[in-house]
Amino acid sequence: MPVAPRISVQTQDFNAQAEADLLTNGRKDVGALVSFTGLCRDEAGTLTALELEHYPGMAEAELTRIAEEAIGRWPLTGLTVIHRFGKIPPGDNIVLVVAASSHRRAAFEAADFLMDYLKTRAPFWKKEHLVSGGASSWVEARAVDDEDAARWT
Amino acid sequence: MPVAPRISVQTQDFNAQAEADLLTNGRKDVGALVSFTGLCRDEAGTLTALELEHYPGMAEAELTRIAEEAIGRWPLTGLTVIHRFGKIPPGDNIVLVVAASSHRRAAFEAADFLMDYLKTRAPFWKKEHLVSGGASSWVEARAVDDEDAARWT
Amino acid sequence: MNIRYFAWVRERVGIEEETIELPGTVKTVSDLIAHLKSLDEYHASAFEEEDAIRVALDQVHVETDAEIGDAREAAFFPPMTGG
Amino acid sequence: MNIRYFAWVRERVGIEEETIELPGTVKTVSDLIAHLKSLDEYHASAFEEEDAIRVALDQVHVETDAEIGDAREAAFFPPMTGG
Repeated sequence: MPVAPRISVQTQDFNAQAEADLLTNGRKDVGALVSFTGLCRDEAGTLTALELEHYPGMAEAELTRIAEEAIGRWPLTGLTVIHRFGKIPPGDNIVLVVAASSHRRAAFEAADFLMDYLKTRAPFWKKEHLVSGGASSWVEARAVDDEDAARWT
Repeated sequence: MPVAPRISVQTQDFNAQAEADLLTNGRKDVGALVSFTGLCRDEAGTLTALELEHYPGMAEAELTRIAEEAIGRWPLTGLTVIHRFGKIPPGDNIVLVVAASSHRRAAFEAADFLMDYLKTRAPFWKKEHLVSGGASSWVEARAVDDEDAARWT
Repeated sequence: MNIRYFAWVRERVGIEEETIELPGTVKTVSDLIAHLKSLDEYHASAFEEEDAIRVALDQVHVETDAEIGDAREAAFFPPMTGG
Repeated sequence: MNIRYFAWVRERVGIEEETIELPGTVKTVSDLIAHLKSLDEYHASAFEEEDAIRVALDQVHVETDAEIGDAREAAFFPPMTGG
């Protein structure tokens, strides 16, 4: 039976260790666990926060579709995707993907695939709020994200 | 200045979250963190433990060389490698790699590379101890690990 | 039909959500976009760069040549930038 | 020279570590392996499948045609199975 992914779209922060433990505790069939954490970055020191807007309902539905696609492609023992929304200050967590499998290559590829598809298909949009108080602006989609996603087709 | 990797070869368990926090706390330049945990697997229920033998001194030196190779190849903001030795029961952690970067592709590739090279180059050997009490035996190296490592040359 | 807007599409239209009676001539997403553009200058401005806009019908991504069929909700938004 | 053995190589030789005077004819790792095989049946058994054995000089991987030079420690072991 294929595993059921755990999907959450939430404002509060997540705990990557607790999520990993949910996929491994009490089991002996997990040989590899790959965890990806995406954080709010601000090297230039110009941001007060990124504001994440999402499409409630579709965000969960699309993340579930992407997760199920990954489960169909790789022999996973567990898969968790958490995406935050709302205002997120620099240094804070935005997204978490945890993929567990008997085998390391499956766990790596599933997590990598999931992030590529999430970037281009999950209905979230980032707006930058500036320290300067200037007009906040929407982050533009990058062509490289489409290229990354195209690696899996 | 290139980052200095954190390398540890130890008997005690590690905490993946604490290691990730060391690479992200108080920083705003980390956009992506990829963590790989390798666990002792025993789907058939035949093992009491894996015993990890290592070459003290060379294990640390070789992990450092592999980590520095990764730091030379990808723009990382931090890199941690922890490998345990001694008897490890099924379900417990064996190895941890955490790669942090501004960019997700660098973090994924560095962690993936590091595990491939670690598998084929770091001086650790696994011996299986059996529930049956039968003769314990050394795990054989797998050709697929050499193929995985060859992807990076 | 329920219409939702997100990110800068929402800001240009000036509303998050509206309910619209579709003329019988609106069969595809393209037809719907043409109809919305005709409503007022805000809609027209939001859909000015039509290629930059993505569409979902009942929360599933579709192309602009998709038939609207029995869909109850259409959503318009820029390319996604989550993750 | 200090010689170390690991995993099943160690078990076959029967010791973890030994110090050996190298004859002047031993220049390369291959020469060293030939010399070790000549010591007794345990060494001979350990190096029976020579292709299955990996070597490090002063804790750095080398091939069997490597010159021993000033190396102070040689180690012999099977292919690694960590991770």
